[in-house]
Amino acid sequence: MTGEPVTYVEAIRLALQDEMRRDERVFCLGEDIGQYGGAFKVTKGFLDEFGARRVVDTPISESLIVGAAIGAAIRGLRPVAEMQFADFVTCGFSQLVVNAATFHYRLGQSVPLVVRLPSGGGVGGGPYHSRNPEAWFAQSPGVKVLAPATAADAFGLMKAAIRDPDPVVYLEQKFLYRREKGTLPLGPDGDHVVPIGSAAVRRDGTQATVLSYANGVGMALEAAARAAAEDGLSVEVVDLRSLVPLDRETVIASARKTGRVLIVHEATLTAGFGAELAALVADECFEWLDAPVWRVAAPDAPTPAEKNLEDHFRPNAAKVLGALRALCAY
Amino acid sequence: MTGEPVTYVEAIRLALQDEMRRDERVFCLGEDIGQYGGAFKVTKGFLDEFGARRVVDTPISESLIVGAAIGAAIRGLRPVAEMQFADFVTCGFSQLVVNAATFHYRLGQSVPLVVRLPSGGGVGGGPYHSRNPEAWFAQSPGVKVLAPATAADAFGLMKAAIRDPDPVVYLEQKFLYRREKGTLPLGPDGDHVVPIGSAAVRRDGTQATVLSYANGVGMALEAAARAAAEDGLSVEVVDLRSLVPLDRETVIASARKTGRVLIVHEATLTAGFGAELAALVADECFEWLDAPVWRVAAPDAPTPAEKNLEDHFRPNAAKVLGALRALCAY
Amino acid sequence: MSVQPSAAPPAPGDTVPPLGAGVHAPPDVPTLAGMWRAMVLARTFEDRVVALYRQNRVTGGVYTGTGNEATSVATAWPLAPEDVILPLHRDLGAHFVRGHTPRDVMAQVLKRAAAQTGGKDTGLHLGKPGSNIVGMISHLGHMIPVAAGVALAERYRGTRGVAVTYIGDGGTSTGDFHEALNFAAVARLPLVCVVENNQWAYSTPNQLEFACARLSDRAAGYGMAGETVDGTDAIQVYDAMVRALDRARGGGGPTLLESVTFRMRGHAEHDDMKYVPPEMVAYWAARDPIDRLERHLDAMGGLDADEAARGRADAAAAVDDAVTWAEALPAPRGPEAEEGVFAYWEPRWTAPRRG
Amino acid sequence: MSVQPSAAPPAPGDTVPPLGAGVHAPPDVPTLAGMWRAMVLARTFEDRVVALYRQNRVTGGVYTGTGNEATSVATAWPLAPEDVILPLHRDLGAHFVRGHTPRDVMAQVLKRAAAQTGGKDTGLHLGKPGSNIVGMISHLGHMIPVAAGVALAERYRGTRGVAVTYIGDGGTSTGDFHEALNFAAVARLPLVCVVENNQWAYSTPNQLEFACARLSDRAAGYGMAGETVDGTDAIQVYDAMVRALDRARGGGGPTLLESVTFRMRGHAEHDDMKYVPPEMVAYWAARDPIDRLERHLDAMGGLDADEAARGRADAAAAVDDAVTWAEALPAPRGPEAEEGVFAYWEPRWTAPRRG
Ligand SMILES: Cc1ncc(C[n+]2csc(CCOP(=O)(O)OP(=O)(O)O)c2C)c(N)n1
Ligand SMILES: Cc1ncc(C[n+]2csc(CCOP(=O)(O)OP(=O)(O)O)c2C)c(N)n1
Ligand SMILES: [Mg+2]
Ligand SMILES: [Mg+2]
Repeated sequence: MTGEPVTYVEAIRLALQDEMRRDERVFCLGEDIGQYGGAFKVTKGFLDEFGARRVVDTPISESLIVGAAIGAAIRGLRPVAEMQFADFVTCGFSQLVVNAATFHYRLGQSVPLVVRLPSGGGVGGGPYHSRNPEAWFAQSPGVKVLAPATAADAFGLMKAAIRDPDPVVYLEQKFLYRREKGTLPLGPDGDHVVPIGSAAVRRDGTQATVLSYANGVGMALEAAARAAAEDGLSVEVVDLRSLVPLDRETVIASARKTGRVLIVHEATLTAGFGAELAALVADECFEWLDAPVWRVAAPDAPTPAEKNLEDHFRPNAAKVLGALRALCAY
Repeated sequence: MTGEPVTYVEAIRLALQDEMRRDERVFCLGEDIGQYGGAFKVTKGFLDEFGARRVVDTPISESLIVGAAIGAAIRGLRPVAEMQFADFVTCGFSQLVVNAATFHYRLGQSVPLVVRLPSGGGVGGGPYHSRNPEAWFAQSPGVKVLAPATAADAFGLMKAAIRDPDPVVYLEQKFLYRREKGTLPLGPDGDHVVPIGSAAVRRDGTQATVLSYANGVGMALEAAARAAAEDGLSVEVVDLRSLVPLDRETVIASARKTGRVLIVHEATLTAGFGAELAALVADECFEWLDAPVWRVAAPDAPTPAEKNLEDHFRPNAAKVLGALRALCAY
Repeated sequence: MSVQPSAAPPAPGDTVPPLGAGVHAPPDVPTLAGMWRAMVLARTFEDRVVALYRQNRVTGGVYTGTGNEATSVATAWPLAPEDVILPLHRDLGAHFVRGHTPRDVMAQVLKRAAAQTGGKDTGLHLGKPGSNIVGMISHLGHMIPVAAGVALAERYRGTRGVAVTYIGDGGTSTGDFHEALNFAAVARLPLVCVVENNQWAYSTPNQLEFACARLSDRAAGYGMAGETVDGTDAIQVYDAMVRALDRARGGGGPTLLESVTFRMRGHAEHDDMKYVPPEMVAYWAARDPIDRLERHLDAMGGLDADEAARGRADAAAAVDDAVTWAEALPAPRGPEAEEGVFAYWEPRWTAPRRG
Repeated sequence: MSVQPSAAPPAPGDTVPPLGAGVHAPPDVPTLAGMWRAMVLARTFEDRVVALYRQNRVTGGVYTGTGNEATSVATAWPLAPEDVILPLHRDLGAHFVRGHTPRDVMAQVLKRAAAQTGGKDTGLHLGKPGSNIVGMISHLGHMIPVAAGVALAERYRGTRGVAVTYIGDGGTSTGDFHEALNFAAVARLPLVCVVENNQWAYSTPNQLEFACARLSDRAAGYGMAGETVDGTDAIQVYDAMVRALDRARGGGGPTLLESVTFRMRGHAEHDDMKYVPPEMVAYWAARDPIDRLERHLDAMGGLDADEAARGRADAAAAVDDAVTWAEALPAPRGPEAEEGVFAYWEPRWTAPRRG
C-alpha cells in the first residue's frame, strides 16, 4: 500500500499509462483521445508522452474502431479502444461479438484487445448516455466482461485486461469516476494486477448475501451497513468485479453460507446479468436457500434524463435496504 | 381448423401475404426479397403480387434496413424487415435497441415495425449463420421478442407482430422451416392471430415443467413423451412463444404446480434467456420448488459448423431427457 | 464558393464576400428578414440557455448552434408543409422555423413534466408524433436511415413530402451515413441531407475526420447531387436548398448539401475549446452568419438599426416568456420513469419490484 | 477500360479486347504463366468441390470464385512476403498464391478435425495465426476495418507490409466499408481494398446496389486513389495492383481498386441464378479470365496447347491428391465444439452441464 488515494478515473488513467510505458505494443485509439485527452480525460497527456503513433484519434466510426483494434491485435499489438460512451458500442457491437469474439474459437488466433466503456447512469445522461451493456456481452461467447467498483480494482483490472490474450470489455462507471477513491496497493515494482475471474468479498456476513458489481457495490455496502446498524443484520457483500469469467465458487460459497441472496445491479431487470446470477444460485444453492432469490435492478425502460425520474429509476441503497429487510424477514 | 397442414416457413409467408393484402400500409424490405423471394423464399411471388413499391430490395445495409423501417413506421406504414440471417442483425443492432426501442418512451411515438430473424442452428450454418439473438433483445427495453415453435403460431404471431404498435423482433427458426408442419386454425375470415404475451401449455404434466420456446419446444416434447413412456414421468411442457412480453402467470402456475423446473433453449447458456426464466422461478416459486432449477442450453461458444461438433453443441431431446430424469430423481 | 478549411490558417486581410454571391434569384427582403428573425431567436434562446446553465438553472450537456443559424434556418425556411425534417443538436433554428415555440423547447431544456419528452430525454431531442418534425437521438448517423425511411414512406403514401436531415462533419464518418445515402441514391428518394461542416467534431478537426477536399465530393460516389455552400451566407444556403428540394420533389433523387461554417462555441458548455486556434475563431467571428445577414439587409434597406434592435428585443421577450413559463412548470415526479416504454403493454407482464 | 455494366445488355458483336490494353510494362511471360497456373488450380479445385457437393461429399454452402480468378490471383501475385492479405469467399486464387495448399483448403472444405478451423468454421474462412493470411468471417464489410487495423499495425511495427483486402460489389454498401476506407484515407494507411464487382450480390444486380457509375468513384469522396480495371484481364489487374502497392509502401495511402468481372456460377451452389439474363452469361463467357490469359500466353509463345494441357493435368493431380488426403482425415469427434473459445480460460469458470 503506497501513495495517496486516487480517484477511480485516475486509477484507470494510471494503469493505462503504466502499461503503455511497460509495453511498447500497447496503444490507444478512439474519438477525441489525443490532444483533448478523451471525453473523460482518461488519456490526458498521453499524446504528449506517447505521440500520435500510440494515441490514435479516429473519426466517429465505432465499428472501425473495434475492427481496427482486432486487426492490430492479431498483428501482435495490444490495442485499448475507447468508446466515448458505452452507449455507442452498439455501433461497434457486431465487430465485437461476431468478429473479435470468434477468432480464437475458429482459428486459435488470440485477439488481445480492450474496449473501454464509460457506462452507467446516475449522472443525468439520459437514454443515450447511460447504458449498462454488460448482459449483451455476457450473452456473446468469446468476450470477457469486467466491471470494477473500486479505484484499486479499476487499476488492477485494467492491467489484467491489457495483458489478457482475449477480447475484454471493460466497463468503467461514470458515476464512480470522481466519487470513488482509493489507495492503489502497488507492489515494489509499481504494479498491481487483479486477476480476472475472481470476486471480492467486500463485507463479511452470515444472514444474507448481496451479489453485485460496479455501481451496485456501493449501494450494497451502504445498505449492508445500515442493515447492521439499524436492524442488526449481518449481510455479506460480494463484488463480482469480473462477470465473464465469473467466480462461481465465491458466489456459491457465500450463497450457501447465508442462505439468502439479493442481487443488485444498475442495469435493467429483464435478462440483465442478475438473471444469470439468480440462475446460478437457483441451480447450485437450492438446498441452502431459506428464501427466494431477489433482484434489485432498474425497471425495463431506457434511462430517463431528469433527476426525479432517474432517482426513481435507478436502484439505490434505500431500495437495496428495503429488499434486504424483506428478504431477511422471509 | 381448415385446410391442409403447411410448413412453418409457408405459414410465415402466408401470414405476411395476408397482412399485405388486408393492409395497404404493410410492406417488406430487405436483401434479395424481390424477384428472388428472399434467401428462404418467404417473399416468393410477392414482387409479382405487390410490386416493387411494397417489396423493397435493399443493398447490403442492415443498419439502413432497420433505420428505414423506423422512418417508415413513424410515418404511418407497417414495415416488415427481413434480415437474411439473424446473425446479421448485429449490423442493425444499434438502430433496433437504441433508436426503435426508445421512440415511444421519450416521445410517445409508436414504431410499429417487425424485424424477421431467420435464427438458430441445426442446419450446419456455422458460427455466422446460426445465431440465437433473443437475449440481446430481451435486455433491450422497448423491443418485443417473439419466438414461435409451430406453424400455427408462426402464422398467428406474425399477424400479431405486424398489427402490434411496437418494434417486434420475430425469431423464425431455420431448423423448423420445413421440418415443422401444422394446420392453420383459421377463422371464417381466414384470420388467426396469436396474442403476444401468452404462452401455450403444449403438454400437461404434474411432476416437472419444461419451459422452452422455438427449437427447444420440439426437444422438450420429445423428451417428455419418452419420459412418460420409458419412466412413467408426467412432464408439463410450456411453450413461451413470446419472450418479451412474457406470460409470467402461465410460467409461475406451471412451476408451482409441478415443483420441478427445467429450462431448455438452443441459445448459449450464460446470460441466455433461460437465465431470466430461472430468475423468475427462483423469485416467484421458491416455496413450491422441490429441486433446483436447471437449464439445458448450448455451451458458451460460437456455433460450430461440422455435424459432429454441432450435434455435440446443440441441446437435443436426449439431453433434455437426461436432465429431466435427474431432476425428477432429485 | 470560398471557405476557410480548418487545416490552413486564414490569410490576414481575407475579406468577407458579399452575401449571396453567384445566386441568381435571391429570396426577397421579407423572406430574408424573416430568416434573420428566426436566426436571432435561435441565438438569443441559446445564449439564454448558456446563462441559465452557468446559474445551474439548466443541468446536463448544453449544445448550441451558434454559428450554425444560417444553415439551420435557411434550410428549413423553404420547406413545404408536407416536408418532414429531422434536425440535429445544432438546429434549434430549424425547430423554430418548423413550428416549435420557445416555450416548447425551454420546457424540454428544463426537463419539465409537460415537455414533449416529459424530462425523459434531453436537449433538442424533440418532435411530436403526428408532426412533421422527428426527434433526434444522440447516436450520430442514426437519423439518416430514418430519414431515408421517411422519404420512402412519403413517396409510398403519395404525399409530395421531402425528408430533410442533418449531420455534422464528424457524423459523416459513421456507417449509417453511407448506408442511408447509398440507398437513397439507388431508390432516388426525395431526401436532402445537409452536412453542417462546422470544422470540428468535438475536439477533432476536419483533417482528422476526412481526407477529401469537400464533403460534397462524396455525392458522386453515391450517384447523387452534391454541393458545398458557405454556411454563413443565408442566401447561398437558401438557394441551394431550394434547388435540392425541387430536385427531390421532381423525382431527381437525393442531394448532399454541405454547408461550411464554424462552431462558434465549445462542443458543449463544459468545453473550453482550447484546441481551437485563436486565428480560426477570429476568422469566423468576422463571418457570423447573423451579422452578415443583418448587414446585407441593412444595405438593401430591409432592416435598419431600429428594426434590428426591435427584432432583438422581440426575441428576448419571447425567450423571457419561455423561461418564466417553463421554470414555473412542475418537474416530473418520478414514477413516470417506468411508463410508456411500449405503445401497448399489460401490467401483468411486468415483474414486481423488489426493494 | 471497357466493361459491360449489368444494366445494359451487351451489344451483339461486341469484341473482346486484347489483354493488357494500355499497360505500359506488362509482367513477363513466366509471371503470366505462373498466374495462369494458379488460376487454373483455383478453377479446378472449385469445380471439384462442386462435383463433391453434388455427390453429397461436401455439405453446406459452396461458394466459388469462377470468373474471379484473374482478380484473386493477379492481386495476390505482386505482394511482398511481409504483406498481409484478407481474402473473401471468392478468393481461393489468392489463398493459393499466398501459400495455402489444396490440402489445406480441402481439409477445411470437408470440415476435417485437422483443418485449420477443425470443422468449426466453413469454406474459405481460413488463415493461420502468425501467417500473413487473415481468415474472413461471413459478415460482409467486417474485414475492412480489420484490414485497416492490420495496416496500422504494420506501420506501427515498422514492417513495410501492406494490408490487402477484398469486398464484393454488394459489400460496398455496408457501413464498415465506409468507416474503414475513410479512416484509411485520413491515416494514409498502407492498404489496398479490392472491390470485386461481379455484377451481382446474391440475386441483386448492380443497379439495385449503387447508383454511381463506377465503384471507384467513391475513392474521391475518401480522398484516396481509385481505379477501375477489367477484372477478366489479369494483366490490367496485376498492373493496377503493383501501382497500388507501390503507393501504399511509398506512403501514398490507400487505394480503392475496382475489378469488374462476372460471377460465372450461382451465388452458391444451391442457386440456379435464374435471375441472370442469358445474354449476360454469354457476354461474360466470352471473357472467361482463364481463357483470355491462355490465349494471350499462347499468342506470346508462352504456353502452347501441350503446356496448357499439362498445366491442367498438374492442377487436377494436385486436387486429386487433396481430395484423397482430406477425405481420409477423421472428422472432429464432437467435444471440441466446447473448446478454444478463449485463449485463456480456467475450467472452474464453466458451469456444469445439465443433461
Ligand atoms: C455514434 C456516436 N459516437 C460518438 C458520439 C459522441 N459525440 C457526440 S457529438 C460528437 C461530435 C460530433 O461532431 P459533428 O458530427 O461534427 O457535429 P457537431 O457537434 O460539430 O455539430 C461526438 C463524437 C455520438 N453522439 N454518437
Ligand atoms: C452483413 C451481411 N449481410 C448479409 C449477408 C448475406 N450475404 C452473403 S453473400 C451476399 C451477397 C454478397 O454480394 P457481393 O458483396 O457482391 O459478393 P459476391 O458474393 O458477389 O462475391 C449476402 C447478401 C452477409 N454475409 N453479411
Ligand atoms: Mg462538427
Ligand atoms: Mg458481387
